[in-house]
Amino acid sequence: MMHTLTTDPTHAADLDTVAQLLTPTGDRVSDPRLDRWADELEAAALRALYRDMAITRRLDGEGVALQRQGHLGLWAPAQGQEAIQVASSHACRPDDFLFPSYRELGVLVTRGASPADLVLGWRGEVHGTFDPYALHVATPQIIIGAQTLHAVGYAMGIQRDGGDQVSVAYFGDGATSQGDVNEAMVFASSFEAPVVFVCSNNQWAISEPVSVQSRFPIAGRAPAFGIPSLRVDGNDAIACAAAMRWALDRARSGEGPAFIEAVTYRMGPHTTSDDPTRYRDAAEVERWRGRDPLTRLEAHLRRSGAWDDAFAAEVAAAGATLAAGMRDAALTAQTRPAIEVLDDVYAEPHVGMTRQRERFAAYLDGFADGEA
Amino acid sequence: MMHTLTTDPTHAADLDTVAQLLTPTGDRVSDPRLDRWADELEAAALRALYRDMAITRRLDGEGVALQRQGHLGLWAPAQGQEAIQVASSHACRPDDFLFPSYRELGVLVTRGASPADLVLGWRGEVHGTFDPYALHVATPQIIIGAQTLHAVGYAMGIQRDGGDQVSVAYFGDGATSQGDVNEAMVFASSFEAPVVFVCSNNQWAISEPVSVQSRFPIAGRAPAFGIPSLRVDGNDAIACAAAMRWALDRARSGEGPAFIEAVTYRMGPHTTSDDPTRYRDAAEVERWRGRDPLTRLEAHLRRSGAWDDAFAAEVAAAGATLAAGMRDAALTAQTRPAIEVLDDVYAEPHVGMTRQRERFAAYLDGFADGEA
Amino acid sequence: MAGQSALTPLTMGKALTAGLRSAMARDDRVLIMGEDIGRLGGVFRITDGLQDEFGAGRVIDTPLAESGIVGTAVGLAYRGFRPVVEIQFDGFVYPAFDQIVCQVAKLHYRTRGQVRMPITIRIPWAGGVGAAEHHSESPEAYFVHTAGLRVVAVANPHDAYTMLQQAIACDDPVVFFEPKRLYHTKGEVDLAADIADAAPMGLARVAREGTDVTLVAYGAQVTTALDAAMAAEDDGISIEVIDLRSLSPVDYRTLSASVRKTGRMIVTHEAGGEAGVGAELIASITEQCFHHLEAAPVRVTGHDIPYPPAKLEKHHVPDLDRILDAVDRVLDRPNSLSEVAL
Amino acid sequence: MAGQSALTPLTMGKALTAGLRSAMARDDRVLIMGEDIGRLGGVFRITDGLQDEFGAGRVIDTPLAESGIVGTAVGLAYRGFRPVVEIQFDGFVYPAFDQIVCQVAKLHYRTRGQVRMPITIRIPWAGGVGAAEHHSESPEAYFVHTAGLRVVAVANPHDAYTMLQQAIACDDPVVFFEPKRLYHTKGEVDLAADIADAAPMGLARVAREGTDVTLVAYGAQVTTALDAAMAAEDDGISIEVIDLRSLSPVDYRTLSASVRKTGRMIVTHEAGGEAGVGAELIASITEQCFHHLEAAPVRVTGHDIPYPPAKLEKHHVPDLDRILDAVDRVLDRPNSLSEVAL
Ligand SMILES: Cc1ncc(C[n+]2csc(CCOP(=O)(O)OP(=O)(O)O)c2C)c(N)n1
Ligand SMILES: Cc1ncc(C[n+]2csc(CCOP(=O)(O)OP(=O)(O)O)c2C)c(N)n1
Ligand SMILES: [Mg+2]
Ligand SMILES: [Mg+2]
Repeated sequence: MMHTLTTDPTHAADLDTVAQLLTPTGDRVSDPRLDRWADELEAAALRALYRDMAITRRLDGEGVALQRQGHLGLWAPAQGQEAIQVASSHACRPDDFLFPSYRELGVLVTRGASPADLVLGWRGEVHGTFDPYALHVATPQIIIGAQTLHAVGYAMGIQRDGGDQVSVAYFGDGATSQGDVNEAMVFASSFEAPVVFVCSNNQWAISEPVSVQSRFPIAGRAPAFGIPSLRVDGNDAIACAAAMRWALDRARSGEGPAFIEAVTYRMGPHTTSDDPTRYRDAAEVERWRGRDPLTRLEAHLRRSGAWDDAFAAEVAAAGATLAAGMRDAALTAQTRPAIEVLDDVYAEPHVGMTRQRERFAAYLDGFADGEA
Repeated sequence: MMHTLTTDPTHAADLDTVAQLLTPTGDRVSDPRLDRWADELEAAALRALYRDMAITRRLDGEGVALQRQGHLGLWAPAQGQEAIQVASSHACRPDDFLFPSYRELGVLVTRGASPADLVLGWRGEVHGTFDPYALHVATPQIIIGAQTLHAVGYAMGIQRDGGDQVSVAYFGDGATSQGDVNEAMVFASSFEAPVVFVCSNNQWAISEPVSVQSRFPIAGRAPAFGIPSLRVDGNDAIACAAAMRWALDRARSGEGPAFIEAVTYRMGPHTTSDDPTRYRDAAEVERWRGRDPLTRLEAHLRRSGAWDDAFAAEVAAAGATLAAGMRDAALTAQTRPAIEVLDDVYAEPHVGMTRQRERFAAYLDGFADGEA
Repeated sequence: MAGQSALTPLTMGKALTAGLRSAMARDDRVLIMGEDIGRLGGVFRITDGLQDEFGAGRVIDTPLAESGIVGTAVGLAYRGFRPVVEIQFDGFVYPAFDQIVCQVAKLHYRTRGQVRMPITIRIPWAGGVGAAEHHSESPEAYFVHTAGLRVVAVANPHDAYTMLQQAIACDDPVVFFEPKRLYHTKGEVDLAADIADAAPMGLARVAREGTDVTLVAYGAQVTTALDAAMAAEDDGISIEVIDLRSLSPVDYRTLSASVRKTGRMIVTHEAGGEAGVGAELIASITEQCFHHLEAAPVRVTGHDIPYPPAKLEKHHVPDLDRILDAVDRVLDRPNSLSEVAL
Repeated sequence: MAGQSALTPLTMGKALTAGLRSAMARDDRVLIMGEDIGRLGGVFRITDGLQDEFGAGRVIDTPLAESGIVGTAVGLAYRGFRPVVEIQFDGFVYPAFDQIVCQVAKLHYRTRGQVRMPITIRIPWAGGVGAAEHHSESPEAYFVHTAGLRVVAVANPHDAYTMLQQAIACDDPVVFFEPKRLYHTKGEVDLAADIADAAPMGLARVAREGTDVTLVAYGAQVTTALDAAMAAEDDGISIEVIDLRSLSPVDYRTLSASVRKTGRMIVTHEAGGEAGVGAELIASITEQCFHHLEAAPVRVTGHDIPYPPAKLEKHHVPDLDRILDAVDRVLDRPNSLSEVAL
């Protein structure tokens, strides 16, 4: 039997092939496969989605500003990707365990990370901020794709515990080229692990367009490993929520892994160190601005009567408070004393660390003010 | 758009889903997609195929015997896999460059490796025997999957040279789980490199059935990366030849990579160190014996009048001569002098190697007979 | 667990199996994963019978992908399991290098102790068994150089049994090297030993006392070192042999006590010398014992070459003669380098 | 290429760009591959403009997969190309470790010289720039310990320009470390220099002559070492600073000549000390110069910890004060360890 291309060989960025429940102008449309997962979403749920998306947008702007003002070393903007980040994590249960990359601000916001948690890492005070077991979120991963295997392993652990949680792996379009991400799909499929893969295809891996990684839709990768997938409009919060509910339900009920490709766009630079004018057109960015996930959901909420000024004001106030918290956390951060650079390398006593600590302490003692 | 499984979710070992041109009893059947690539195969070509397959079988037996008798350290039997190995390499041009694994004896035989080339590595005299540039065959690879990236890189080189050669990557079913093999498909697709992937799915990776690596047909993997694939009866030499001609033609004419899954069976142990009775049924082996690639092609040759006793005798004689050559090469092998352990680490003069050589030579000098 | 000792003669392979069994019986969060470890019991049969005993949920045949194995073990550890990973051969650990170095080793530091990685990575290790390329590697220095990992190497069945259990019980990741060359070597194992009472895996062991030269070895080289010490004794030279056991952290207290006594030090290992474990031991001991040293410490290691073909490996793995030549060097007796400029 | 020298002040970054350009112009088998190196010119802009100049066929933006990049480079080398691979940051080289250690390093040995691997692996390297996790790693010891590779580290723009070309012209694989911390530092570069006349990349360089202590450094630590030497001069201490340049093989002739003169040796690097390059240098020099040593050689290195968060890195990367403290130690003057048991 001849196998030919199994997904339409259209470029992965072609928006026409994505599942959508909200048009760019906020009209609610139908998708036979997704409707069932969206119909139960009440106005309250949609408002909650909007709220966290708007807060994410606000805090993202604060992060960029803090970096530009020299209070953070770096920031990786999430702007444009709020729908998939927030909607997917909203769909999870609190005891589902999420494995984000560095860009999933909306996931951290949804999970209730504190303002300090959002800045102290980017400021360079610590590598990881929050306690993963408190938020049920792993420390955001910088090594591209590595966390997808962690999510699969965690899901294998859920199986062994007889739990009904799901683990979620977040990653980008660029990550799909990494061996690890493919191995993660192999393991997930082989063990039918309760894991959901959420690929935010934001069209770019730093300066490389998604076409360098894949000349065909990324969602087509997963079925090859035996994992059903869904290509969804990543700027459509309702579609993202529905897709995630479909995926979680499958995984939670023992049907194994699922894969979501959220077609979205990175509106900002890769990080604050990046200069996207070197490699992409302003026109492309403008085109995507017309598909903004917040505007779209707001239009829908207005149209369906779920929007009022009090709500808008409350969201803005909540965002402002948290943003102020970020600023405060960044500006009042206390860098840990020098000796703590040696803390936490090992969980148990370690003769090598003891020796180093003794020596370094003696060295530090030599400085009158205790600072090397 | 919902993507569901794109290949029939039957177990990869299910023979019914493979393309076939010869039935297990040697009847020539039709396959609309493959016929075109098989029709040009003359009797002479089929006899040549059979010849190398039979020689491969004979030499494989010799290798096992030599190992059992203590003349080789190890041997990885190819028995059962002669059709795909020989037919695929026969379809290549001499200047196509092949990247085999450790098990592709039939490829080496086709490419004219000398009897010594076939045994001195397994005897532990050298790592690599033949000159890759003489045979246009890379040194067989032991690190599972690593060679697939080499094949893709070589193909990228062909493109840059404006050449019309093709490179070929050989690997097993187990290898498909490795990150490298998946990255190789990503790169091949991204650069539309003239490379053919030949996966010999022999149902086992040592003791692990293919279902551990993949719960669905392996041929379904490639299309997800944008690479057309074909699932072929790997014990059917004509179908293997036709599939390879299809793939090579595509690649050579600039249409990019292609992927062949040859469904076959490893009749022997993984290597002479392995004991397959610990993990598989004798009945399974017997079932596959009924699909033997040599018997099948012989039946076809007989039926089509392309077989005669003189041919049979000539093939047997050629096999015997080469087998004797292997035996002779193994038994008369001269282990290189101790100092040569230091040869060829670097291509250019290296002060560290010079120092080591001087010291080791002085050390060896201390032994009256020159041997440490 | 405590009780009277019950010495049983076991091969190192069987001692490892017993160690795994006892760790799994003691703690149901321990699970084993790797290639061919289930039905087959591993290519070296170290996990033989364990899948029957503990089920396929705890003795897991994985897909053929080392990064996948270690990466999923990280996820299992996140979930509170204690995965024991088998890397089929030393030369196949490199595809997992990124997961080991960037994740396993760093997660505890990254999370300021909130996430523990009690992962044991078992590696059938090193040469001398006539194997094919990539089947005789000595990659230990890579892991010793990696902060966040502990690295141990066993040299006899009893240590194999106890140290494997200690490694599994340890809340830090441990890379556990098993010398293939000794898998079939027998020794007395105290199967009743309580691992809490056994010598901690961090301690070096004086395998033979001596006064003239300290000879440090680990893994299968301990046997070679003991042979060399016995041979030297005939020449009136008293060699103290130290089985390092823990390659990281190193028990420098035991090492420096010995070197302070003997004034002379040799390190032997199969891995190439350049930036290897021997370099570390010599640099540290030179610092700690400079004024006690009567000769420059010397390394007797594999050459700085890729592991050679099987028929040449005897010229690579340091043997008794090469060690004795080094003994002559540190004692300033005629030796192969007497006439060679260093 | 020869001609009169034309000293031009360039940053190290621009010198590397010039070196790449000149290697590509000289040999059309040279090509560059990596992530974001085309249109963007690399995250450090080292390949800026090269894709415009040499085309996308020779300056290749690859998919995001380091094993894939190095593995395809191996195939290109098989075909007779000279790939120059850019690893985006030091911490991202590990996914390619298997291809580097088992393929790039071993293919020449495996094929008995029939296949050459003239691959240059450029690594923007080490810390001190306030970067995020995985962006400040010093993995050089892993490669130094790997036979079959050559390893160099540059410390100034002129060396960056010439040594990069030498590395590319070399028929062996070269891991080429570029200290990020110096990318923007300017120095005189002789753009007319014939690389055949330039100091071979295998030689160490006496960066500053001195008589009391030999201080060995490489990469950005050379600058710190020179600062320390200048500070020590005020104290009447004369330090000879050696820029190692080639980490493997090491130019022990230059090193031991210096230590024979000074009798004292310090090595500094950012990487942790355990089984690091400093351990190698000290073990070898102790062997070669034992009777000339007046004090134990000392390492001043990063701690044996994962690279710390940016705000703490100044307590990790050895600075002038830590070097001077070590100078006091080798001179037996009061120092931080005077009261600490070694
Ligand atoms: C193993 C590894 N290689 C390279 C990098 C450098 N890097 C950081 S982000 C990035 C692009 C990632 O693109 P994508 O996966 O699409 O995620 P996005 O940044 O678009 O969210 C690269 C190359 C890295 N962090 N890890
Ligand atoms: C990276 C790596 N891991 C593990 C091994 C050990 N090993 C050798 S062959 C093999 C099974 C390979 O199975 P498959 O790819 O199906 O090829 P086959 O042997 O069946 O031809 C394994 C696990 C290896 N050689 N390389
Ligand atoms: Mg992206
Ligand atoms: Mg197989």
